[in-house]
Amino acid sequence: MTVTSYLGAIGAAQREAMEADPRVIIFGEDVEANVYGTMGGKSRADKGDFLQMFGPNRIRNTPISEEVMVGAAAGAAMTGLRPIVDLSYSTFLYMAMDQFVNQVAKSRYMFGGQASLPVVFRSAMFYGLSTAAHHSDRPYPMFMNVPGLKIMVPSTPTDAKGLLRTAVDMDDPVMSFEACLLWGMKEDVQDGEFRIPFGVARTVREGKDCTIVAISTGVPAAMQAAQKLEAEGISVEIIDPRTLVPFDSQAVLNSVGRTGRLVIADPANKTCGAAAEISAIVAEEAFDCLKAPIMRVTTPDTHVPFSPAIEKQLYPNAEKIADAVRKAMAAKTRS
Amino acid sequence: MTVTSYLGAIGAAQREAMEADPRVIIFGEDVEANVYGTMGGKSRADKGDFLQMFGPNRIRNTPISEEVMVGAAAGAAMTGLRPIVDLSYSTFLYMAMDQFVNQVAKSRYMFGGQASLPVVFRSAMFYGLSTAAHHSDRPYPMFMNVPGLKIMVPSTPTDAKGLLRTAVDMDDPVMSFEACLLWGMKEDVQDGEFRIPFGVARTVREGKDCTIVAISTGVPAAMQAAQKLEAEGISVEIIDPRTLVPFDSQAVLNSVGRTGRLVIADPANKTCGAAAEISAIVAEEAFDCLKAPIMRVTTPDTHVPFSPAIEKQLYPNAEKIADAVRKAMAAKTRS
Amino acid sequence: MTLANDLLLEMQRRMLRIRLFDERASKMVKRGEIPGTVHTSIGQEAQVVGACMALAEGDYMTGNHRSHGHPIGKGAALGPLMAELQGKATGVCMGKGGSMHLADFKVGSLGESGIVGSSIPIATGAALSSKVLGTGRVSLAFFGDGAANQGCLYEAMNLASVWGLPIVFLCENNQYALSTPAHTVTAGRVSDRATGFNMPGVRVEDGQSVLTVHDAVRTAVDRARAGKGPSLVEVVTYRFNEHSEGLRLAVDYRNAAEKESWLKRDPVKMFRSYLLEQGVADEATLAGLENDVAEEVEAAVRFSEESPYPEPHVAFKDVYTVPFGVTQ
Amino acid sequence: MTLANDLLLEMQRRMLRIRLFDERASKMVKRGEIPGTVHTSIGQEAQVVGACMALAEGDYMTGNHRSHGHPIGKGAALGPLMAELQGKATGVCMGKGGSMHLADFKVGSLGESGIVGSSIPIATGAALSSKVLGTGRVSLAFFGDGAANQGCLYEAMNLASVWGLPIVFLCENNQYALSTPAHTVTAGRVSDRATGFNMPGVRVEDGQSVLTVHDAVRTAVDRARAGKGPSLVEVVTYRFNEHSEGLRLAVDYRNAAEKESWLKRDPVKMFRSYLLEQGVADEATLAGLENDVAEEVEAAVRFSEESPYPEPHVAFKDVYTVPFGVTQ
Ligand SMILES: Cc1ncc(C[n+]2csc(CCOP(=O)(O)OP(=O)(O)O)c2C)c(N)n1
Ligand SMILES: Cc1ncc(C[n+]2csc(CCOP(=O)(O)OP(=O)(O)O)c2C)c(N)n1
Ligand SMILES: [Mg+2]
Ligand SMILES: [Mg+2]
Repeated sequence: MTVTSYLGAIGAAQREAMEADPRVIIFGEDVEANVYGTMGGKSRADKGDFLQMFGPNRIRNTPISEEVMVGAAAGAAMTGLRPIVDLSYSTFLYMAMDQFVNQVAKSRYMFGGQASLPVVFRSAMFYGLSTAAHHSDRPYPMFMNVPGLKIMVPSTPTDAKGLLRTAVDMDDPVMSFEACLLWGMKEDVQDGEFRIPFGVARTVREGKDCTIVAISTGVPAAMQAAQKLEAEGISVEIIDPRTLVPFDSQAVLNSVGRTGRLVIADPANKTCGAAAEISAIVAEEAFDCLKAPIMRVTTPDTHVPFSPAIEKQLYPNAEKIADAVRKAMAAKTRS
Repeated sequence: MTVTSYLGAIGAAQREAMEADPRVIIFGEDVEANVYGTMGGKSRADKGDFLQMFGPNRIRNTPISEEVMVGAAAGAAMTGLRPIVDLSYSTFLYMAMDQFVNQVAKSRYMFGGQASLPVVFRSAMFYGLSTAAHHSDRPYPMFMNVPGLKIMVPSTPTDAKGLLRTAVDMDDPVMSFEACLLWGMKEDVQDGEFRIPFGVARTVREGKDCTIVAISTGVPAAMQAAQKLEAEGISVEIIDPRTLVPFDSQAVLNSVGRTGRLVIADPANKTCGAAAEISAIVAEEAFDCLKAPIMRVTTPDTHVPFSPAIEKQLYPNAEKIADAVRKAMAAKTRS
Repeated sequence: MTLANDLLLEMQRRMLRIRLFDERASKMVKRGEIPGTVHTSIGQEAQVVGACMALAEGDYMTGNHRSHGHPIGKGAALGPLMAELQGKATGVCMGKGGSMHLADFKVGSLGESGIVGSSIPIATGAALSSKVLGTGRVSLAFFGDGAANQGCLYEAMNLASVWGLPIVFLCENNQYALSTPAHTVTAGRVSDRATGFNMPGVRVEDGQSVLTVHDAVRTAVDRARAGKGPSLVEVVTYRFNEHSEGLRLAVDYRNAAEKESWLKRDPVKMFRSYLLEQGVADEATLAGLENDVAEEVEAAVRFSEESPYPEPHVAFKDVYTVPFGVTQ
Repeated sequence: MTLANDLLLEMQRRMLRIRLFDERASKMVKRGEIPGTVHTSIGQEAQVVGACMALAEGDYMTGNHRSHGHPIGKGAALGPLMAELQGKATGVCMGKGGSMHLADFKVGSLGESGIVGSSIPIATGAALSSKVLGTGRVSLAFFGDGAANQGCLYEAMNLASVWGLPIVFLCENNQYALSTPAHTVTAGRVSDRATGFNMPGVRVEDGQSVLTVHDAVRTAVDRARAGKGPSLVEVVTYRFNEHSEGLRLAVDYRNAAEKESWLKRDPVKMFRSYLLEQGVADEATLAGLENDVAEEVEAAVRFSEESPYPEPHVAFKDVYTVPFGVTQ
C-alpha cells in the first residue's frame, strides 16, 4: 500500500499498462510535456516521465484535431494497437462526437463482430473551478445513451487505478470521465498491478434508512451528508456504481430493497442524466419496495457560469443531498 | 381545412414562414433540388418550388460540412437572420455536436444575454426503413441533456406545421426531430398560418386506468394499443408531449394523478432516454399517486441492424405497449 | 511500368465483378429483393479497381456509401457481400451492416461508412498501427467529391503528414454529391489542397482508364510504403446511374449531353478493347472471363437467396465483446 | 497607404490598452483576484490591433481563449471587460463568461471561444448575414496556429469561398499551441492552405509591426467588402508570457535564446519609436497617451472592484429568451 493521489493513480495505471503491453500507446494534445500531470511524474524531467520511458513512437503529441484523434484511435484499435487517447477536458469530446457514436460505438456491431476496439478515451471534468461553460461539462449521460461504449466514473484513487487498468485490457471502447476536483484526493492504494471489474458497484457505506447512489464528486459529498444525517439519527447507505455502463443495477435494487428510499447524487445536468436512468430503473424494477419518492440531486439544467459567486451553488453538495434524504424520510410511508 | 401529409405540413410551415419574414432563409445539402421533398412541392418543376419562389439568396445548397453549417447558422442568427437548417438525417447531427452544445446552446447564456439565436435545425429520423446503424438514430435524448436547446417531436401533420412555425418565430434555437415513418401520414390540417405553443402537451385520448406518454411514432402505436386494450376493458389515456424541451410535466402529472399508472412509449434508446426522464419526474413528483411500477417501452440499447428480419422487433409497437399496460394493471395495487 | 498479363486480366475481372454485381443489385432493389437502397459504382470501376489493385493483400482500405466496389476491388468474395445486401445471416456483416456498411476484414476492408467522410480518420488510424507496429502495411481511404468538404479530411491529412503515415487519400470525384455539382460547393480543386498539407496532390483526369489510375495510386502507395508519408489522389470519374437505385429526381441536374459523353467512356469496355489491341487476351479468353464473372455473380445471388435471415437475438449481438444487460 | 496621424496614435493607444490590461490581469490572477486563469496577448498586440483596426466599427469579429486583446482592439470599454474577468455583475457578460468568453456585441465582438477553433463557423455565419441582408459588414475570425488544425476551419474556408462571403480568416501564429511547437503538428504553412480553397493566402512574417499587419488585413477586408470573397491571413508573432498565467511547465519547450530574441521585438516599444521617428507624436504626447491608458486600466479595475457579484438567480438567467422550468 502506498498513499497515492487520484491523479497519481491514473498515471500509475497507464504506466503499468504500457509496461505490460507494447501495443498500448498514448496520444493527445501536449502529452509529451504532461501538461496536466495525468501521466505519472510531474514533468518531463522526472524519472517517471512517459516520453523518456516509452519513447516518441508510443507517446505522441497530436495537433488540436479531436475528430481525427478519436477516429484514428478507433482505426488503430481495429488493427492491432491498444490506444489510450488523452482528450484533456470532457467538453472537448463533442468535437469528435460523430467518431464516438458512428465509428467507435457502432463498428463492432455494424460489421457483425469483425472489429474489436480496445481503446480508452480519457477526459477530465473541470467543473467547480471557474472555467465557465466551455470547460465545465459533465457529459457522460449522452454517451450512456449510445450503446457500444463503456463508461467509468471513478471517485477514488483505488477505483481510478483499478478501473483504468481493466479498461486498457478490455476489448471494448471505454470512456473514462475523471473529476478534476478529485485529482488531489489521496488514499492508500494497493501497490503494483490490479484490476477492478466493470459493472460492480462499491458499497461506500452501509445503512438502513435510505440509499444514496452517488457518482464521481457526488461520493465525497454523500459521505459528508451521511455524517450529518447520522447525527440526526438517519442511517444512510451509499453506493458508488463506479461504472455507468455496465451499470450494477442489482446492487442498487438490493440496497433499495432494504432501505425503501433512494436519493441520487449526480453532478451531470438533470434532464436525461444518469440520475434519471437510475431513478427509472428503480421505479420499474423495485417499485414495491419504495417508501418515498425518488429524489434526484443533480446540477440543474443551466450551463456553468464563470463567476465563483454563482457557480458552486449548482452542484450536488452535502447540504442538498442531506435535504433530499430528509425529504425522503419525511414522506409518509406507504401502509 | 385541407387534407395534408406530415411532409406537406412541414413544407407549408416553412413556405409560410419564408413568405412572412425575409430574414428566414433555408440552407442544407441538396435543398435546391428538394431531394427529400420536405420543402413544399415534389420537385423543382412544381410551382411550389422554394428555389423559384425565394431565389438563391434565401435557398442555399451547402457543401457536406455539417459543422460549419450549424455554426454558420448560429452566427447568422446572432446577426439578424432566422435560418432554417435542413440536416436531412438525424444521425448526421453528431458531426456538428460541438457547434450545437458549445455554440448554439451556450452563446446566449455565456455572453450574458447579448446573443439571441432564432434558428431551427430540422432533421428526420429514418428508423424502421432498413437503412442500418448510420442512418437510423433517434438522438433527441442527448440534446435534452443540453440546456439551451428546445426540442420538438411532432407526431401529426397539424403538430408538425404548428410547432415548426412557432419554432421559426421563436428567438431560441430549436431542434426539430421528424419521423420519416410519419411522412405519409395525412389528416385535415387548418389552412394558412397557425402556431402551436411549445411546452403544451396534447391529450390524444382520454382514459382512466393508465396513462401512456408517447413520443413521435410512439403515438400511433399507443393508439393501436389503446384500441386493443379497450376491448379488454382497460381504459388508456394517451399524452403526446409534442415538445420535449420545454416538457409539459404538469399534463403528465395530472394524468397520472387520475390514472395512477404510467407507461412511456419512446423510440429512442433506453438508457438516459426521454422515457427515463419522464419516469424520473413522475417518481419524484407524483409518487403518492402511483399504483404500479412505471414501465418504459423503448428501443433497447442496441444499434439498429440492417436486416429487416431483425430491425422492426426493436421499436415500441402496439403489442409491446399493450403488454406494458397489462403489466402495470396487474401490479398489486397499493392499499 | 509494365504490368504482367495476369495482372491486367485480374483488373478486368474485378471491374467486371463490380459492374455485374451492381447491375444485379440494382435490379434486385427495383424488384424489392434488396431492402433499403444501394449506391452503385457502375461507371467508376476503373477508379475503384485501379486504386485497390495498387494495394497489397495485407493493406487496409476504408470506403463510403458507394460501397460495393471497394471490397470487391480489394478481393472480397461476392457471396457474403450479396447476402449482406439482402440482410442474410451469411452476410459478411451477418446482415447487420447492409449495403452501406460492408466490411471484409479478411481482405483488409475495414468498413464502408454511411456517414460521409467519417471513415477517413479510421483509415488514418490503421496507417498509424502500421507505423507504430512496423508492419509495412499501407492504408487507403476512398471518399467522394462531396466528402472532400468534411473537415475531418483535413485533420486526417495534417495528422498523416506530420506523422509520416503510410496512407493514400483517394478522392473519387464523380462530379456530383447527390444532386449537387461539385463545382458549386467546392472551392478550387481537391488535389490542390494537398500542397497546404505538405504532401503530393495528383489529379487523374482520365479516371476511366484503369491503368492511369493504377499508375497514379501505385506511385502514392510506393511512397507510403517507403516511409515517405501520405499522398492525395483525386480521380475524375462519373457515375452512370442515379445517386442511389430507385431514387428519381425531377430535377435534371446532370444534363443529357454530359451523361452521354461519359457513357461513351465506359471503363470496362475501354479496357476490354485495350486488352484485345495489346494482345493481352483474345476474344475467347475475354468472353470466358465474362462468363466466369457472370456465373460468379449468379452464384453469389444463389448463395444469398438460399441463406437464412438472422435470428432475432442477433440484433443484440456484438454490441460488446462480452454481452451484458439487454445484449445478453 | 499612408494613415492619418490620429489613426496611428489610436493604434498605439489600443496596443497599450491591451498591454497594460493584460499586465494588470496577470498580476491579479497571481494574487487570486481573478478566478480561474487568463491567457494574455502580451507580445501579440501588433497582430491584434493591426487586424482589428482594419475593420470598420460595424464589422464583426470572433476570437478564442487568448481573448482580451480582441474586444479591446475592436474598441470595447475596459471596465466591463475587467469586471467580467472578476466575475462581477457589471461584467460585459454579467460575470457568466469570464476571461475566455468575452463578447461585446456593441462593438461587433460576437464572442471569444474556449473551445479551440469553434468560433470560426460563427464568424462565417455573421458574414453570411451580411451577404444575405446586404449590410456590407465584414467578419473576421481570429484563431491560433493550434486551431489551424481543426477541421472546421477548412469547412468554413470552403463555404466562405464558394458563397463569396465577406470574411477574413486570421491565424495568429505565435508558433506554439500550449507546449506544442506548431511545426511539429502542422504540415506545411497555414497560409499555403488558402490556395486549395481558392482564396488569397498571405503570411505576414513581421507580425510585430502593427502597420505591416494592418496593411495585409486591410487588403483582405477591402477585398471582402468589395464582394470578392474571403482571404486567409497568417501572422507570425510570439507570446511573451506562458500559455496561461500561473501555469508553470517544467519543460523548456521554448528555449531562452528564442524567447530573448523575440522580446527584443516588442511591438509596443517598436511602434513608439516609429511614431517618434516619423514625427507623428513627440515624447510628451506619447507619455500623455501612456498615462491616459494607465489611468483607463486603473479605472477599469476600480469599476470592477466596486461592482457587486451577480445574484444567485443570475445563474439561471438567459438559458432561454423566455424562462421556463428551473430557469424561471
Ligand atoms: C455526414 C453526412 N452528411 C450527409 C449525408 C447524406 N449523403 C449521403 S451520400 C451524399 C452525397 C455524397 O457525395 P460524394 O461524397 O461525392 O459521394 P458519391 O455519392 O458521389 O459517390 C450525401 C449528401 C451523409 N450520408 N452523411
Ligand atoms: C477543442 C479544444 N481542444 C483543446 C483545447 C485545450 N487548449 C486550450 S488553448 C490550447 C492551445 C491553443 O493554441 P493556439 O490555437 O495556437 O492558440 P494560442 O494559445 O497559441 O494563442 C489548447 C490545446 C481547447 N480549449 N479546445
Ligand atoms: Mg460524388
Ligand atoms: Mg499558438
